Amino acid sequence: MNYKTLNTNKLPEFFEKIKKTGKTVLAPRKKGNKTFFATFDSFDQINFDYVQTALSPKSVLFPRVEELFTYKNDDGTYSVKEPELKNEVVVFGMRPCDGVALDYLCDFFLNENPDKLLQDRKNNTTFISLACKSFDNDCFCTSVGSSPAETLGSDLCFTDMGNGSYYVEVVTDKGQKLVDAFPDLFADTKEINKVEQLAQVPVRFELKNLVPKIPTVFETNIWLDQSLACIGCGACAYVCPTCSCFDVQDECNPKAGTRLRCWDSCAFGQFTLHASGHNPREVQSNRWRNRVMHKFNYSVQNMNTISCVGCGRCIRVCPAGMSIIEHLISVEEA
Amino acid sequence: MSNFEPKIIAFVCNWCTYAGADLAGTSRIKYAPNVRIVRFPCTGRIDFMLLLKALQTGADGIIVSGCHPADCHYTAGNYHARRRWIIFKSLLDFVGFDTGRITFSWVSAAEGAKWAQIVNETVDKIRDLGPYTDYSNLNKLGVGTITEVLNARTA
Amino acid sequence: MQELHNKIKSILENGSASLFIAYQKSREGKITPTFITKPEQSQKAYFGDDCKQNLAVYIHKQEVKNFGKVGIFANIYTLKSLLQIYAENQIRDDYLKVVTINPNGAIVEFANFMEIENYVNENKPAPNPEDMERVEKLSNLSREERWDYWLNELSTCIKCYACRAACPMCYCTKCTVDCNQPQWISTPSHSLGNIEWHIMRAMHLAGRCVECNECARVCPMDIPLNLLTVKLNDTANIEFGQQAGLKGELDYALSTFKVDDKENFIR
Amino acid sequence: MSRIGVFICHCGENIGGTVDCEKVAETAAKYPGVAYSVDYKYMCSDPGQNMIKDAIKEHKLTGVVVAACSPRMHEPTFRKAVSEAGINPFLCEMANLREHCSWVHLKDDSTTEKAEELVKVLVEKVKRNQPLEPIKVPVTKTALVLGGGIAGIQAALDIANSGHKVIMIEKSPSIGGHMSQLSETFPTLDCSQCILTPRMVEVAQHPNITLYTYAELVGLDGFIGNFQASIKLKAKSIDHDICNGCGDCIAKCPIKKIPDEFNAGLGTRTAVYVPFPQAVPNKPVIDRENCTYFTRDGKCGLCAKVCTKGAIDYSQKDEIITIDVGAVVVATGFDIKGTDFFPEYGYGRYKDVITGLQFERLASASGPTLGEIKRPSDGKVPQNIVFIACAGSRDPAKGIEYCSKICCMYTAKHAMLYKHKVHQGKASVFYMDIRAGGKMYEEFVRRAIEEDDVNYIRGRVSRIYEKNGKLIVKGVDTLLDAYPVEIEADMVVLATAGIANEGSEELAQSLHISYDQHNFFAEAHPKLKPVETNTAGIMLAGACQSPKDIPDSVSQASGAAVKVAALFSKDELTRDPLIAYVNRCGPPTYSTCVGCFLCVSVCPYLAIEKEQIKDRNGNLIKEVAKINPGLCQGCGTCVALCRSKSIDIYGYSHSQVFAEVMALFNERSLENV
Repeated sequence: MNYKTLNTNKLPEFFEKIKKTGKTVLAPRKKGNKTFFATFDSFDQINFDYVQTALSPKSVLFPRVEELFTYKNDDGTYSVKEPELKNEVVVFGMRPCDGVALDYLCDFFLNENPDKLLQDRKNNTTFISLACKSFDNDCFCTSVGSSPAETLGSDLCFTDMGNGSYYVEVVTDKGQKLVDAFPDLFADTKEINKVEQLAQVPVRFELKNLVPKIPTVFETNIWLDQSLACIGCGACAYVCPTCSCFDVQDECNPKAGTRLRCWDSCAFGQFTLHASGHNPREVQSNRWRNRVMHKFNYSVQNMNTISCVGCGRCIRVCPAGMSIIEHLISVEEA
Repeated sequence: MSNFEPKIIAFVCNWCTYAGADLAGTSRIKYAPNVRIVRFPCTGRIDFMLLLKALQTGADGIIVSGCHPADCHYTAGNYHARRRWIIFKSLLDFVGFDTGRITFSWVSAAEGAKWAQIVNETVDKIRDLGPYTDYSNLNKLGVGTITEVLNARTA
Repeated sequence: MQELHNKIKSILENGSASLFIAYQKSREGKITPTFITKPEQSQKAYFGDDCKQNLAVYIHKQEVKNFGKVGIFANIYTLKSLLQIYAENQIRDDYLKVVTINPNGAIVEFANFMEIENYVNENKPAPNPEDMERVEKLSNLSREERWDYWLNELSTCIKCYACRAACPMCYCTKCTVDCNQPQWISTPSHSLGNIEWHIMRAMHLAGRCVECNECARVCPMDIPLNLLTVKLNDTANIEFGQQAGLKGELDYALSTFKVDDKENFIR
Repeated sequence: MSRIGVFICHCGENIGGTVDCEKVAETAAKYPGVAYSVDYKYMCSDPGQNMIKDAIKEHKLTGVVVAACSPRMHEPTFRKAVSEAGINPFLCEMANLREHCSWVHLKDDSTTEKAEELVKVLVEKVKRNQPLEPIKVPVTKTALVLGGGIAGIQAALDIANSGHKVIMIEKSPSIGGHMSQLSETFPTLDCSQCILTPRMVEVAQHPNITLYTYAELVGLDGFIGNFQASIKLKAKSIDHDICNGCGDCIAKCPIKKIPDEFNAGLGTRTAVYVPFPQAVPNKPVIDRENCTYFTRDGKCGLCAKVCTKGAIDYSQKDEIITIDVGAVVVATGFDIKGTDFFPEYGYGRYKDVITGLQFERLASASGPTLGEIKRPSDGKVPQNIVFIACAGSRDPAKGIEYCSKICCMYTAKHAMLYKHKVHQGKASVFYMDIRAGGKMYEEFVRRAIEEDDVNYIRGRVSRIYEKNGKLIVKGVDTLLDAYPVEIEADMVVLATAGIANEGSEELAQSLHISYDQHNFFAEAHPKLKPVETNTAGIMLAGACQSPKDIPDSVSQASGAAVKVAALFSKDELTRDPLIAYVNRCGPPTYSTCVGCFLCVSVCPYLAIEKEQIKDRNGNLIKEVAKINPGLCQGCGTCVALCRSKSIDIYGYSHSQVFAEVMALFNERSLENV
């Protein structure tokens, strides 16, 4: 890994120069009390005061709605067109946990049968993480094997060293390319211990105890107890950086149509509802169990990793105040 | 814009306005050809979602027309419809739709001339207003984009 | 609080409910719903002005119904919701035990919905002045500005349907948005799909919304969705003199009419 | 996959002169799902229809769009044609190219373009049409006639004479109604009872008529052809099967001071009574509200002691019976405003200010004065009598803005009867206008004025007050420039307004029929359906719809009877199947209806019922809406109201109307996808 520094007051110039190369830069911007990744016209629109963005950068690779293809019918002759994704993007300011999530997401979509759209987007996007200096009650990255110092899944990782400069870890070739494009902005440096600059997120549960425990409580009432409060909205899944379920929708009229891929959520009553009317996950507690099992058991079985990165978004948005941390602790203690 | 010909969809009830439009025909009253009639049993049957769908497919103007109060073939469908339109119009106004493009009218089976007049006036009005693309353009926005739209033109 | 705990305890003990839904407060001060099934857990219950969630939504939940008779601690908006959904035939009188704390801090246990109706009408909450002001402010903008405002607000909607899930009045077996023959609402969360959804949601709540503002509170994207329903409630009240959540008998502006309803917009 | 046939009619030059029909047919051929498209000079001609039939067979069409004139013109023609070719008639739709296009636009590309789009819309609709069968409903061939006045009697006799069973119910102890109270009838002055009583007897003796007097309707369920009427038979306290009508009980009854309804309060009756000598049935009932046996705990019992037949039965109870009927004739009649309604005329305090109906009793040979005109206060024959027309009627300030219709005529009759009986007496009539439209009516009024010397004064009476034993009637004569008129009268007769019966609102609600702002029952159409109500199978006759004289009541009753007879002429009713329905599906959902029942109150026909879905053990799974196909008329208001789209309607289904709208204009939206 290479290490660089960037003067903090050079950041605007960095973005301007990237934009000049024709790339789109997405950075955290405030809308109301929430922070979103968005394009910006001037540097002062960027918000640096956030623990976590409302939505993860998942939507850059896996948008909440995307076109798979369109077709036209010209008096009986059908023609199909697939989207071409050429737009190059730089995402700045994601948290290290989101990088871990992107790594998982790419593993999910690109192993075995790679998803072309996601592959194209990944190739065209450079992710710059900004290591956390603060955290809140809902952050639990350190409980799920990650930390604010994590660089996995980021192309570049920036750490504000508190001395007017960013410590830049160049994690991937893509990151290297971006740094190399602006040699006058970045200075070489050696590996620095950044940990004391970062948020100290407490560990809330022992993952190594939890993971083997989870399948043993499958048939217990614990899921009902935990999920009675769940009102069945899809917020947790939609803000989750690793949730990858989707639904395919066709929008068409007699003359033309488009096939769309949209996010889906395991909390919805229609999730896995069969055409017959039967649903193997008939009630909310079944769906909740599936959610937790997926994150901490099925993905371990199928992909050899848990699929929760401790970003805490699901806890922050839950209308009923459900906390995955508390629920996992209760499983651990069960 | 000078060549702009408005596309008008008319949601009409079978018993009064549809018959009124028939009467305009048998009376050979000429009116603008921009209107397309879709027949319903009663104004009470007209789902507000259909008005949105019409705007989505590219209608520049909409006419909703049924029996005069007390004339409803089903006694009260038009009264229920009237309440629905009051609420719906209030919502569309609040969200910023151009509700001036929606004409609500009562046209009886005897009012062929009124039907022709409603159509002509609506077409003239929409011709002045120009194409309505606020809503139909939404088809395009958002799909395949990678960012959240943040116009920041907020109130 | 002790009085509340005793009340819940006695309700669970005397069998008038096998589940009691109330609020609890965590050590960090977070308010969440709690589902009490054992008398000895009654001291978990908490009540304060910070208890905002509308617990009436749980009445529709199958797993709650499975408990049979249910007790619920209701704030004033929950009471209004319960009354409204009772009028809409969604609750059986004898399956629900409702408890509230009146403005003097005394526990009130309702014997039936008639009593809830009387209580709600005596303690009717005033419209939220802040919301009314925002509605007013938006109404005074130009049409184009309003359109831009809502387009911008709704642009972040991810269609998680938290607004629907949190609303006690959204209890349909199958939501229109889930109808696909025909596909009334574009389900993707693109601009069209979002605006269609929110227009439909507001229309379906016009004259039924009790203004608990749950939709706005739960929105993970902080979209002020309640303004849409507040506006339509206002319209229903001004035009038809109807307000939701005040009667145990159905009173719904759109299922009735007056011969002399407004007609100045009709040609 | 749909195989739609499109048939473009030129209608000679009517369509072809303005629309390029050939081009429309060519364009339509390219629409998805169109298997065959052709244009022809006259589609409705035999060769045109054969063309459609042949194409259905040859191209195996699954649906047909005929683009021609208005469907109101030829839809039945083409639906019949397609059904003759073997496909369901409801798989044929018409695009209106004539009334809605060629006749109203100029010959132009835009007109042809419109024609193409109209066809396209209907193609998209017909692709989603479903084969439908007309609804058949069995008919119970028994009619229920509510009310035994002249209208009810006429309707019952007409229906019974056409061979159908009739149940007649009458709330009072005898049939006859107001007509039995009248003295003589205008304009012929024949005796009311003389012409009425034979009809009353005929009703009682008719083998097809079952008469229930002293009975009231308590509820009506069901729908046309299949109503269930719940009828309360009030306890008569006398077993009419045993009673021979001797009248001994009446003679012995000690309670004799009850104001007599039949005599409009001018006479008295006993607690056990027959309303009038010619009553049908002519057997007494005991008025429990006034009989001391009932009001004072079994005291008296004289009637039981004197009854040699042992017919008195104090233990009788009200009984509710349920009868299946196929049609209902509502003939419940009307009421009149009392004199106590008029502050300016003394609020009913002056005994000699009476109503027209009371005057009828005074003038009637069977009345309390045996036909002599004697005033109620002292029994003297009034020498100066004043009649006031429009007492209450045509007075928007008092809320009775309508004309009671019969008063002009009966006031003329009253004045005339008075003059015939009191030759030297003076009769004056205050009137607003004289409305004497009707055969021989105007002549009748002129006779009163000219031959019988009745003093008609055009003007209103402002006040009546008593002075020295006289009733001072103060009014104006507007024909004499509003000259004040003051008459010292001995008696004043108010032609009080005819009004709806007390309780008519409740009755209308239990019948599910409409009523107007004055609580008179509403006809389905003021001109073309004057005897039907908007609830199929329920007809109106007589003054319950609006005040009417005898000939009008009788005509309407016969009209209602014909409607009933026509309904009963078939064993089954067939109706258009374009009605709404609530969806049903398999478990665990059973129906997407969530049972909020908001739809119930929007239905003008009360066609929406609650249905309980139960498991095999009878446990309730859910309660959902159900639309009664016999009642639904297909307006679709519930369809548009239902939030979850759980209600749909045949012929205008969600998928049909949605596809129609989406088929229009989508060129622009194409650019966007």
